[in-house]
Amino acid sequence: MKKIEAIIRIEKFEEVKDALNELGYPGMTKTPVEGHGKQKGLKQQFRGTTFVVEFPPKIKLEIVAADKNVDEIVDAIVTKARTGEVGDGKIFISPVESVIKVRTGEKGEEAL
Amino acid sequence: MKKIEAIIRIEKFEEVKDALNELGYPGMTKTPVEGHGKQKGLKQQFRGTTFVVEFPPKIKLEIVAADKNVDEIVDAIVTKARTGEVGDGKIFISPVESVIKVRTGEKGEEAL
Amino acid sequence: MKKIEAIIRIEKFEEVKDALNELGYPGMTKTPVEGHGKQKGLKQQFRGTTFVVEFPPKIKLEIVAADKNVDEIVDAIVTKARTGEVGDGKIFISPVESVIKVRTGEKGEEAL
Amino acid sequence: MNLRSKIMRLVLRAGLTLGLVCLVWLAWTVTRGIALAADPTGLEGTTEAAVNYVWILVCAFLVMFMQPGFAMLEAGFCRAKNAANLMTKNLMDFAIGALTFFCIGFAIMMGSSWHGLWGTTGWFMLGDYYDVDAYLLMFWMLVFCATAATIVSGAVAERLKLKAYFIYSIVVSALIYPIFGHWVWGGGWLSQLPFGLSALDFAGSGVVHAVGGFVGLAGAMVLGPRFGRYNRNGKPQAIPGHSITLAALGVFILWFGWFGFNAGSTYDPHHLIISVIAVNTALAAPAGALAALLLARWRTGKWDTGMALNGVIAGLVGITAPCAWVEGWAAIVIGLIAGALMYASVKFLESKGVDDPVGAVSAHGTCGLWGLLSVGLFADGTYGVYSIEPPFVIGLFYGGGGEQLLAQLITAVVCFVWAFGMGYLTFKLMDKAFGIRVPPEEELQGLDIPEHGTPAYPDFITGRS
Amino acid sequence: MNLRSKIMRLVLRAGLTLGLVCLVWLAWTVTRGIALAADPTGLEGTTEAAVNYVWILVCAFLVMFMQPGFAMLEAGFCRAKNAANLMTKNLMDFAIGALTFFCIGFAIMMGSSWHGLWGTTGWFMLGDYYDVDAYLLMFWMLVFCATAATIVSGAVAERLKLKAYFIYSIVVSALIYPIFGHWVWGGGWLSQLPFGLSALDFAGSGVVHAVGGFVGLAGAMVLGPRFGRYNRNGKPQAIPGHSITLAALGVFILWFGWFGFNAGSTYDPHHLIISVIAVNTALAAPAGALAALLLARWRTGKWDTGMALNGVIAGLVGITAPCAWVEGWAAIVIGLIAGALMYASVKFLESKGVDDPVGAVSAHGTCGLWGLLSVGLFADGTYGVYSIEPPFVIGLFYGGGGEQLLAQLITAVVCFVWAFGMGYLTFKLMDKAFGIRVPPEEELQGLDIPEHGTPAYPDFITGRS
Amino acid sequence: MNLRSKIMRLVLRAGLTLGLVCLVWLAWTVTRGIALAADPTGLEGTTEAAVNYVWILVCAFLVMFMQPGFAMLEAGFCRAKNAANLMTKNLMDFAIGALTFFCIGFAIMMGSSWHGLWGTTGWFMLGDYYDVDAYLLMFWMLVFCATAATIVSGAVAERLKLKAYFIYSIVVSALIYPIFGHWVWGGGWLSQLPFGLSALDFAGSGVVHAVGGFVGLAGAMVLGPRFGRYNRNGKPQAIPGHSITLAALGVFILWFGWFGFNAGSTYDPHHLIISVIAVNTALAAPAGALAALLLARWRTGKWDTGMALNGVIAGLVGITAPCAWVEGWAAIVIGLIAGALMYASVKFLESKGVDDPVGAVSAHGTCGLWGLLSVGLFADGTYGVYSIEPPFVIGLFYGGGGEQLLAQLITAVVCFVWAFGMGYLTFKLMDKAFGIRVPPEEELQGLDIPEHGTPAYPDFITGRS
Ligand SMILES: Nc1ncnc2c1ncn2[C@@H]1O[C@H](COP(=O)(O)OP(=O)(O)O)[C@@H](O)[C@H]1O
Ligand SMILES: Nc1ncnc2c1ncn2[C@@H]1O[C@H](COP(=O)(O)OP(=O)(O)O)[C@@H](O)[C@H]1O
Ligand SMILES: Nc1ncnc2c1ncn2[C@@H]1O[C@H](COP(=O)(O)OP(=O)(O)O)[C@@H](O)[C@H]1O
Repeated sequence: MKKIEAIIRIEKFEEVKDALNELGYPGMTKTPVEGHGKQKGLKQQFRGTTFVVEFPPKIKLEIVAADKNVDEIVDAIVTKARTGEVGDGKIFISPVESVIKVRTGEKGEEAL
Repeated sequence: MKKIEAIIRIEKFEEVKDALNELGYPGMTKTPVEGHGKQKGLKQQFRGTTFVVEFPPKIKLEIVAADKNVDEIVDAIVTKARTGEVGDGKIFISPVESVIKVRTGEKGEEAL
Repeated sequence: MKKIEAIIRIEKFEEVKDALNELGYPGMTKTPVEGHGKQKGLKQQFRGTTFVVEFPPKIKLEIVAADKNVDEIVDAIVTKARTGEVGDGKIFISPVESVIKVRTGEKGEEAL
Repeated sequence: MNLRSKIMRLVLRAGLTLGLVCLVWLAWTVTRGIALAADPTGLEGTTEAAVNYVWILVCAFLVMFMQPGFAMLEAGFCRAKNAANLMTKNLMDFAIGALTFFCIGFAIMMGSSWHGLWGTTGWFMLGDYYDVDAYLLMFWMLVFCATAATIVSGAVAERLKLKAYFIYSIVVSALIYPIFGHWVWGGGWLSQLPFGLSALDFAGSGVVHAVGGFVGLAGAMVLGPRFGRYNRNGKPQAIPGHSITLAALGVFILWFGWFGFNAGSTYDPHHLIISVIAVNTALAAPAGALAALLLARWRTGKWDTGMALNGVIAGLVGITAPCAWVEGWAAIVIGLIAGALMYASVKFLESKGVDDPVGAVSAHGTCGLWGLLSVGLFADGTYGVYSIEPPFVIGLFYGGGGEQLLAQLITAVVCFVWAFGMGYLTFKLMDKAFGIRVPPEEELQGLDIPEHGTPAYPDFITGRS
Repeated sequence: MNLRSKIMRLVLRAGLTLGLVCLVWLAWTVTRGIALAADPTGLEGTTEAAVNYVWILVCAFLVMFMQPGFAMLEAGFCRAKNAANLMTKNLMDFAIGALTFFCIGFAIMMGSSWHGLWGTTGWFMLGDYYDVDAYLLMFWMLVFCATAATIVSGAVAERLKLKAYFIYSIVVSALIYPIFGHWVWGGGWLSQLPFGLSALDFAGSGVVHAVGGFVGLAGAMVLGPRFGRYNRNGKPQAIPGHSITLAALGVFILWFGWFGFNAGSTYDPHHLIISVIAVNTALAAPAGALAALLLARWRTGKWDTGMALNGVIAGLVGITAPCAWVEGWAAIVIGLIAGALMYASVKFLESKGVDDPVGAVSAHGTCGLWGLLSVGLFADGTYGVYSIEPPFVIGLFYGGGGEQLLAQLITAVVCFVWAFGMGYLTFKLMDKAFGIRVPPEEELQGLDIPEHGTPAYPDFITGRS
Repeated sequence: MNLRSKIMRLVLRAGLTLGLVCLVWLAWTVTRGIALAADPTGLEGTTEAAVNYVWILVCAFLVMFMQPGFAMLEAGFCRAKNAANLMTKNLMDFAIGALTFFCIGFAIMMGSSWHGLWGTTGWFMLGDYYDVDAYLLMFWMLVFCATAATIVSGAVAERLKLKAYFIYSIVVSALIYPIFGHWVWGGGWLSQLPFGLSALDFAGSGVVHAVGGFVGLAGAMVLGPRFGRYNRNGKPQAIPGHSITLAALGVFILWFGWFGFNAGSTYDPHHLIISVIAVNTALAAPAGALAALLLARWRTGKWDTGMALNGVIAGLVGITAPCAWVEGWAAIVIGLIAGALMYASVKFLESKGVDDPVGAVSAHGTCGLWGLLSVGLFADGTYGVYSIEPPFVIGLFYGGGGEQLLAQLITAVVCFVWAFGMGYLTFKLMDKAFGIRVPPEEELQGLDIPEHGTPAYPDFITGRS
């Protein structure tokens, strides 16, 4: 199993979610985060003076999926989350050794 | 070392925490998240009309522990976090290659 | 590639960030978390009575970096985040198998 | 594009120049020795007059204080990502409205009537209008105008362009409200209806609230529902507001201000009936809240806080027109019915695809009409038309026959047609001209950052996208 | 279970039918030609009367505005997960209380006395009670009643079932408050005590605040402490409130309203002592805040904002009974002592296992009794019993001897016994009947979602479980 | 360290002992039979007097209610991590200020003048000062003093030690405000200037607002900018406030209170010009908001909500001095200019490295001086010096020549020098003595937890470090 960790734009979340829904996915965890990569900050203003939001808010999605489903999930996210501007985000894939379903105590892929 | 990532019900956090306290654990990080797996949303209402919270709030616990302690920690969480209803959550276990304790600079298991 | 997950004091974030900026880093994601390790809670008070914040707020930084850069990043964080008191935090390093840049679809290290 | 912006700039410059010329002329005209005036200092300040002034001013201050009531209620019932936008709208509608009403609106509303249609004197309150009595009346009408204006911001919340809202603010304060106000309160044609004692609206269920509510309805209809308000199958989905505490605070502030709104409308504290009015105001609101709360509980199984809050407003709007003419028990009945009507109206509008984020149309519009009608039903024959002398106002239930009810019905119909019609025209014209709805991305992101450059709560992690 | 719910349904139907019958009868009775009334329009509106009305009404509006003060203070001092519940309680206690008091409570409190125990005339304010003076008095007493009622919501916050709170609201507005009010202000037996000038409570330290406070104590005791308020070893743990800014706003609003509460209680602005009352109100609150802040600083080493806020309330409650009878310096002393007493009382209750989430019992109950007593100590002999004519009220320190103090002591004891006893009875009976505490899971999750269906702050990520 | 703390403890004990002795003496002196007094109960309560009292008291309540206005505005414009600290400061400056002013400040401000420099009678309001008229005047001046005091908290927010703020509160209420107030309103030397009708400041643009604003400037300068306010290159960086809704609420509350502030300043409702004052207050604020909003839009391309809110305050401060002497159109012009001046002043101070987190110096200081000057320009010759009898106040534009303007100019200069000078002295001396700025770690962490032991919003996840 793999964990797919996608950091995307807040505005793109609805679209990504809908695409994943159509695809079907085992489950998803969503965390509000702040970050930046190439995108070096957002300008906002307050009482007439600007300030830089160095870490613009993003949404982090975590999906743990069976190895065989990883590619289609990643594709769906990439397609929907892209605007072509800096700040579109990244997807990280890392190994998961084991999954346990709390409700049933099941382990492994069927626990997803 | 392993990272145990448990996503549980907010209401179950106190119980889980107490159980882990009795067990003894190296440390814990807690993040408010939102998510769903089989549980497909919660109904709430506002001014007489319902709406669906597609991603009900959960708590994510992260515990990095020595390999030998993983099982008992997982067991404790599963026992305490279970209600038997959908939405009980998942536990993911993944490899951690190295740990550094900032205060002392120690590395490896003794840094936990 | 590795994911560097550093849990640090809120007050130390600015310094750590500046140090990393000088070093240059591919990108960073920041999450407000709560946790404790050796540090067993903070005393606060309300209307004349104390209470214990068992999970004091911390900041979690996640940086996915090429293997060769991991050490210097970790060093920079450790140096800047340290106060020598309990609660300084931990750094966890774990494997990342693949990275995808949403904007371009690039994969692997050049996607960072 | 380029041409259009050039024209815009030209218009802007012309406007500015004209404005400056006007200002210079104004300054020139008014500054010859001392000010032209009737009685700007009130040389005749008897104690009787002083009491009147104290009462009317304090009540007017209370009405003015309804502004933050609306601001908090609307903000609380909308999402955090639009809170700064709502604050700006609720501030600037008063700002623009007050200036407009002072310069133009008052003359149209209360100036000497031209065939019962609109007033024609008192521009800028110059000359003889620089007088303590005239200023007092202007102030009173100004705060009422601002109330009518600000109601709309709730119905069009979270998707209307700021520019459109500014223009709307001018139109409502210069035309829509003053003209209808003239008809009912300024000696216009509705106040000369040959039925009963003609159109009666003691404190403005119709003139203020229904006008605001139905202009709001027009705005909400032209705009269409917010993204996500109806799901794929067209089923309505609530979009919860971001702060029940702010909303509740807003409702309490409104209620507080409403005592000034209603009791001040005798425009004379020597009419001791102000105590009855205060009691009626204190009873209709609870009745409205109770009706709404119980209805919601019956239909949804939950004690719906938002509905109870809306119910307070419903009860208050309902009692506004009849407050001086009915007994306490009638105030309770009127409030109960208002609360139920509001609930039904919210559900009806929702089912018709009209998205009114805060329930303004139902609470102010629907219940405003109900308030007008209730005068014709419950008026108990103990008080006259802002007068303690006969003829007294009597409704159907107290043996007054249906005449007054007829007058009220006509007023209600006219009120709806005028407010909705003018509102629709205003918003539709603007929509044709430049599009009044913000672009979809902006709506999704919230209006605060794109329009105002700043989030309302930068220190907090907000989870809703 | 099934039987019980059948009975419930039967009772409900019977109640509804009865209510409708009553309503029809009411409508029938009151609607014959014009309304039966003494003087509903105040034909005699002299300027003297007008000033009185203006003053009393404005002050009553201010008192009514204390409702959001309580709502914000209590919400701010409790957790975000119960904020919608608190808003509902603070709204509906006024709603239910106002309707109850208008229909029943006023008759019991101010109707013709039956042996000094309770009043018996004025139900529904019908007939001769449809009179501007009667309505004015009713309004004044109504807002005071609502204040007493709403105090309790703080003490029972975060764990009381809504149903129980609704029933409590009826009981307090129909019986507990009106009867004690009758004893002191309605010509009842306490106002005929043969010591000094008998029981004196100028603006209601006892009648309003101590009554509310000790009913709250009873509620808190029947309920028991919130989950987590005491740790495994029984050591008290603070549960911090979710918004210090809302709490502070609430306190300031309360203070603002309190000027109406105290100064309006002359019930006549021709008693120019209203200026002294205002000053005393402005001085006791700071003194209370200062005492509480410094005590907390001394004991905890921190400048405890919450305690300072409670101190303001303590000072205000303390000065409420004596405000018209003491000098400024005495107001400061009374406020300082009130602040200290509140602090001590909070600590005492906490040590006894009583969980009062917002400090209502200490601020309103304890300091309410202190306010009663302070009249017997500091009254300076310059003002009478709501009268500028002798006999004047003199306390111990101004050479008046201990008689007045004795009368005050008796009043304080009776007040405590009545309020606590009746409160205990009410909550205990309800607890036996259906259990007044929400189930543990609901308490843990917060009452907002299970009871009201909606979180108070859906846009924000809340971290506390 | 050890020695210093020993001395501290000694001083503390000495102080406490002295205080107790004083208290005993006070109690002894004042409690001989009934109170020493001129007329504490107002035996002469004519209806004329009653109206005056009602008006002045209600207006004073409104002014007092400006306190939560400032509290909410400042909290909203600062970060969440300092919100509890701001609440404490805004509460305790009133608390400390009210006690100080009652005991000492009033005597200095309004007591019999010593060579036009300060007053010398009325300490503790004892003896002949225990009089309804004296208490009324004291109350009026007290709420104004509290306003001046609380303005400063905004300018020094997020970095001043609490102890320093407490000491400052005493100094401003005992000396800085009362002495300048004496000069202008208490019969002091500025009120005897031989130009025009001498120094004129109707409701306190200078006496209250400019004094508060420039003491604030001194505080901000001594403190230096907050960490992060200027980046490495010295470029100013905004630090956004944590709640635009609270800030807007604060502004609306302030505006509401301001009606009492301005219209109450006739100190007599028989001067019916109170209606004109109310209108001017209702017009200058919108004009200020509009000017600021449009300027910000022009310079930044955004509809800057914060600037519009500051613009309201600017307009209100600007109209405060001239409000009784100008027509409505002039109020608009004065407001527009005030809004623009505020904007320019904010930018100027920012460019000079002065960090005023909420814009208090610009809104209250700069616009306060503008208000003073505007009297000399726009006064229209229809009203006298708190009198409806001649001589009337006439400014330059109405043919009154430059004399009044000269008097105003002198007043403005003196006001600036006095307030800034005394403020600088106060803060600098304290800084030398114990350092008035919190340590850097505390500033980074926010003052709430280290000083008060509690975060303002413990239930919410706050993201900003
Ligand atoms: N190396 C990284 N490690 C952790 N998070 C990253 C990394 N690079 C990017 N991110 C996250 O992805 C988000 C989007 O990255 P960004 O560089 O702004 O997009 P892009 O590279 O497409 O322009 C950032 O806000 C940050 O949270
Ligand atoms: N495949 C997954 N990847 C990431 N998070 C998941 C996944 N499955 C479940 N979760 C997380 O676990 C939580 C509980 O899962 P859920 O399916 O509702 O419980 P259950 O499967 O026991 O009914 C979800 O809210 C979500 O945050
Ligand atoms: N084993 C662990 N697993 C997950 N998070 C941990 C672990 N140990 C520590 N942490 C995180 O690191 C933070 C700092 O750890 P702490 O033990 O307080 O510091 P130190 O060990 O330097 O005294 C904690 O708040 C917690 O969030």
